[in-house]
Amino acid sequence: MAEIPTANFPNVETTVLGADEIILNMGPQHPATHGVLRVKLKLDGEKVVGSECIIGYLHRGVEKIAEHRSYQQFAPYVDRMDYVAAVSNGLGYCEAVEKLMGVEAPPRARVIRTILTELQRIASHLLWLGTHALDIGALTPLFYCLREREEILKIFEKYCGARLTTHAFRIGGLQYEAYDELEKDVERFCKDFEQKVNEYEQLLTENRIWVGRTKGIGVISAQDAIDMGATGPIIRASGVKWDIRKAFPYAAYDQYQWEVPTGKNGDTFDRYLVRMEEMRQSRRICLQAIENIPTGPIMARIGKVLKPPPGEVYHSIEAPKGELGYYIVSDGTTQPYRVRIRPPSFINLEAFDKMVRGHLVADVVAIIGTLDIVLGEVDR
Amino acid sequence: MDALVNFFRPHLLPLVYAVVIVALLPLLAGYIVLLERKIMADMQVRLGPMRVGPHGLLQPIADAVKLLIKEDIIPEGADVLIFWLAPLLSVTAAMLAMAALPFGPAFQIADLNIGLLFILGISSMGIFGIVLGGWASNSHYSLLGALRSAAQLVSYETAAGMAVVSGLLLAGTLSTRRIVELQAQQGVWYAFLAPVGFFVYLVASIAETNRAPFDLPEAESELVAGYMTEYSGFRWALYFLAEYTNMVVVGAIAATLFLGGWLRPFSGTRALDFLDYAPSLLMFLLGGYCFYRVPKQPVRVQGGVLAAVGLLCLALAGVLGAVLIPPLADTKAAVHGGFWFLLKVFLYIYVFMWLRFTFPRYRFDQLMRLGWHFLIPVAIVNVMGIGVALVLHWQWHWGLAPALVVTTVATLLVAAFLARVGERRQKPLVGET
Amino acid sequence: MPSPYIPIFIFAVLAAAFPAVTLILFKLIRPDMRAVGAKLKPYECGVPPEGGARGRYSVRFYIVAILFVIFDVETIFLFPWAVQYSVLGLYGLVTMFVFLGILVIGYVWLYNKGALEWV
Amino acid sequence: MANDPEEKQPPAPPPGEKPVAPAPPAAGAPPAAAPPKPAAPAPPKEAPPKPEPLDNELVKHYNSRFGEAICEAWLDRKQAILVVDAARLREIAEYSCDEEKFDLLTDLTVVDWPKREKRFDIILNLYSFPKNERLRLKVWAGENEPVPSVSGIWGTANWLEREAYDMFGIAFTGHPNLKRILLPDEWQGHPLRKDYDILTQDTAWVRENLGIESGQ
Repeated sequence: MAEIPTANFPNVETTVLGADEIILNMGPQHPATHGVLRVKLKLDGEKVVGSECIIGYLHRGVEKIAEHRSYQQFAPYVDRMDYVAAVSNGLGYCEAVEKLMGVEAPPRARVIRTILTELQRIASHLLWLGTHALDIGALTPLFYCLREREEILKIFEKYCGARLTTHAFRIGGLQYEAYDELEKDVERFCKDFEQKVNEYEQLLTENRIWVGRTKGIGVISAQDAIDMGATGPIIRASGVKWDIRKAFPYAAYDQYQWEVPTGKNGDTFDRYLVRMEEMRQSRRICLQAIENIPTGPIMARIGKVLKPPPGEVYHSIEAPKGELGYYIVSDGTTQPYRVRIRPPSFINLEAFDKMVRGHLVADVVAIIGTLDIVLGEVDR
Repeated sequence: MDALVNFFRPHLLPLVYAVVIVALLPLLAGYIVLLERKIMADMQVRLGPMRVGPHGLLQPIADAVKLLIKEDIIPEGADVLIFWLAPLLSVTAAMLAMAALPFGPAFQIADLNIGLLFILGISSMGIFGIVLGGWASNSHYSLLGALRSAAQLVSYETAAGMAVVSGLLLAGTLSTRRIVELQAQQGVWYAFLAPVGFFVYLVASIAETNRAPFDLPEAESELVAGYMTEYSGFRWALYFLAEYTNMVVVGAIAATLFLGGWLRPFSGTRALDFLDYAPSLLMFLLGGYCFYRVPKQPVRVQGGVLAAVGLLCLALAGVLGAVLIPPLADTKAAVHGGFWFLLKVFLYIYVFMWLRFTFPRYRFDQLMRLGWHFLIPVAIVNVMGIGVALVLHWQWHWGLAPALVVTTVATLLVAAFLARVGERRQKPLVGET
Repeated sequence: MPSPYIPIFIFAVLAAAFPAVTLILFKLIRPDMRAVGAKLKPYECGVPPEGGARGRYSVRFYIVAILFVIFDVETIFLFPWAVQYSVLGLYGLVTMFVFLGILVIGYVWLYNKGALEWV
Repeated sequence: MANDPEEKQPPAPPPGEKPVAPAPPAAGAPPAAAPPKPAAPAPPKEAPPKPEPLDNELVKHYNSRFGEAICEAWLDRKQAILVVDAARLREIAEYSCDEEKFDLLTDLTVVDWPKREKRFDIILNLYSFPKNERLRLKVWAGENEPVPSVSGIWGTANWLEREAYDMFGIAFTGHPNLKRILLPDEWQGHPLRKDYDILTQDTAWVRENLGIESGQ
């Protein structure tokens, strides 16, 4: 039947008894591809013998847009990349520009940034957990996760008026002072959240079907993960204890006590456990941070017109999905000469083919889910 | 003419039943869907349908109207005739299986002497509708869904058949009515005599009706909608109708064979006869609740609808209560039998829903492994075990209960052994490629 | 005693007629729209499918089908045995043990062959 | 948000005022005295931070091993930058990965300086797990000048190079599957180049695909 150039599918094996191979397009309009990812699968029966990711359906040319906007003007655009973790994107961009200009946000701003970013990490992981569980067929966790995520979004809304694409931070610090009950809200959320995470784990962690569906699925070894440039929970689940918050501390992370959870097997189950533990650790950071928010200004002294001196800088943060890096080149004008965004989802997705080979169609969705990609970020 | 009338006269009652079933079944299926959505919403901390009618009570009707007048698309390259016929086949097979089910001591279209065999045979015809529909659609997703469905259904059909045999051993007849009557005589439901058989049947029936966690033929996160992908409008509704009818059928089989059919719980115990008031009381409370909610409805029309529902409940309560009065006691068995039977079927379906909202989905190979490596051997061993127990009972005059306990324990040991072996033999997926 | 199959036959006709009649009836009632263009394309997530959907597929499906025939026919053989079991008694038990024993031997062989493995 | 008024309309791409880069070396030319950017005559109010030339152990290793091929090394905002010869990029990358343990290719990207003789900077951001250190390798490449692919060394580079090819039209030699990744295969031009005119493209696309005149 279908003639497909085998160049797309290197190392294709011959199939059992010469059954026809089916070329199945999963996506861009598919319930489980988290947006507009298109995966072209080559199937023998239900077994995947080859895969190819086709992306770009959501490409908006963010990097090109950046070259035509001033530094401040571009800041809201980054919220639209990983739109479920807008706060983290904004933090990365603001800090990168700050680094480029050689200024530093005041301590108060840094602590508030830390709190909001960690809340965002929890929110992002919650959405991941809900959709991942839904992909695997568990309907209910999604609603529980969205319930808790709603609390976080309410905090964002109270802080800056927006829920999703928040544009919470400004270059040099914060636009808005923390509202009066921020600490109380965060504390209440954190207090409740402990038990909520346990609740999710109760639903899933020891569920035989869940374990059967995730253990040994999409295994990627530490070596391969490094080779494929995977970052974030994916590389940690493979056993590499690496977190930019520890390796190159930014914001206020160096002030708090917390652990970097790691896995052993690098399979879907370990990635699940790592992310669950990360939520707990984020909660821990939030609790420590609200203990003592320094007083003082929230904005560094920078001019209204930003003209960073010529040069270049690479700055990255630990976004919920992995290393989110900004490489900004300035030519001394008010507009960045080049903004390169290193999207964690894009590079993590590259490991997909390696993970999926030999698995069944059902595992494809489990693996897409466990990669935790956001197509807004993959395609930019 | 007279001859014709004479010919049909003895079949008048069954004919009425047939018309009632055909007319009410779509409605029933619609309300099971509503019930499912409400239960799902309740488990997921939300409200579910609330707009169409009070508490969404008219939602199924709105859905039906919408589906009926929806645009009907037959995709390019589809085999039109088969595409047309497949859902009909599914629905007809599912409905036909109802013919031999006793919904109460009186309400049964035909009491066949091969009742159960007939039901099993007819209901597995539904698979043709699914496979043909998936194949005729000319879509990869449909094809995969159809193939999965075929493989899954045939695998679990065997286990379900074996589980049914374990019940049959105890009953010694295939007539559905006799089976219930025997349970009444023996004073015990077969679920307690053959618990392993009941369990196997429960699992296999979930798989046979394509319900989560075995809903792989239509797993929306993998195959979009499986064999139904290309179906829209009323044809799609027919598949849905077939699925829900099948749920009722397997629930009814389970109720008949294992849960005492139309019998009240503890029907043999005089001391618990006050349970006869329970149906009436239940409906009365339901009606009362409806009236309690009437003033809280935001729109007057909705209040009216809710009041009507309340009245319906009260009327049912009246009927269920009236038959307890001595002059009408003859009809008590028929009316209450229907109530208890439907209640058991609904509880059985409720378990399906409960599992669906709690568990993730199996992967296809895991599903097949569970079927072939676990359920089928356990079912075979269970049949043997019950055979041995009965012989012990008849030939060596053991008590039935101790004999069954011994063999059930033995069966469970075998099951544990099989589970162990299966786990050890489970090879990692990747690596062998 | 009239045959119980007459009502079943009538019911079958009704059950088949109901969806068919509804289908045809509402075809007449609903607004007549002819789907055109991309609406008629088989669903493949928004991209044109590659290759027809009716090729040969994996042999495992046939294996399952064959196994089903064996095991299900076996089950059907058990039905009359189960119904008559109280009459057959010990004799029935022994014969059926022989019968199921052969089945189990075949099953174990299949199990070890890996024929029951899906992947 | 504070916005300077002069920013109203996106001006033409700024390369106009870019200094003509001190003609970077053609294969193995002596290291230029000044790195390309910081010598900007642009109107900087503060003194532009002079890039500090970098001369640590690491650079010594590289220098001793590759000599001429290491064109320049400097620090910018405390970040180490190493400019290397395109022809020997593969070799140097291999060395970085295996010997110097820069085992993670964080990012691979390109910056376009159209006024320069060799208009593209290909930038490889490396990270070393054992050293917890970052290093930026930079390669200068002219238009149509092939650059060796590093996808055999870091698996990540596969998609990143495809993206670079997609956006800048850099032909990486030895890449297993060099085709567009984000844009459709039939796309014309390479959008992130500074001279890429979006309006022409847009007008043409609208005319062709929608059959109307674009209102842009």
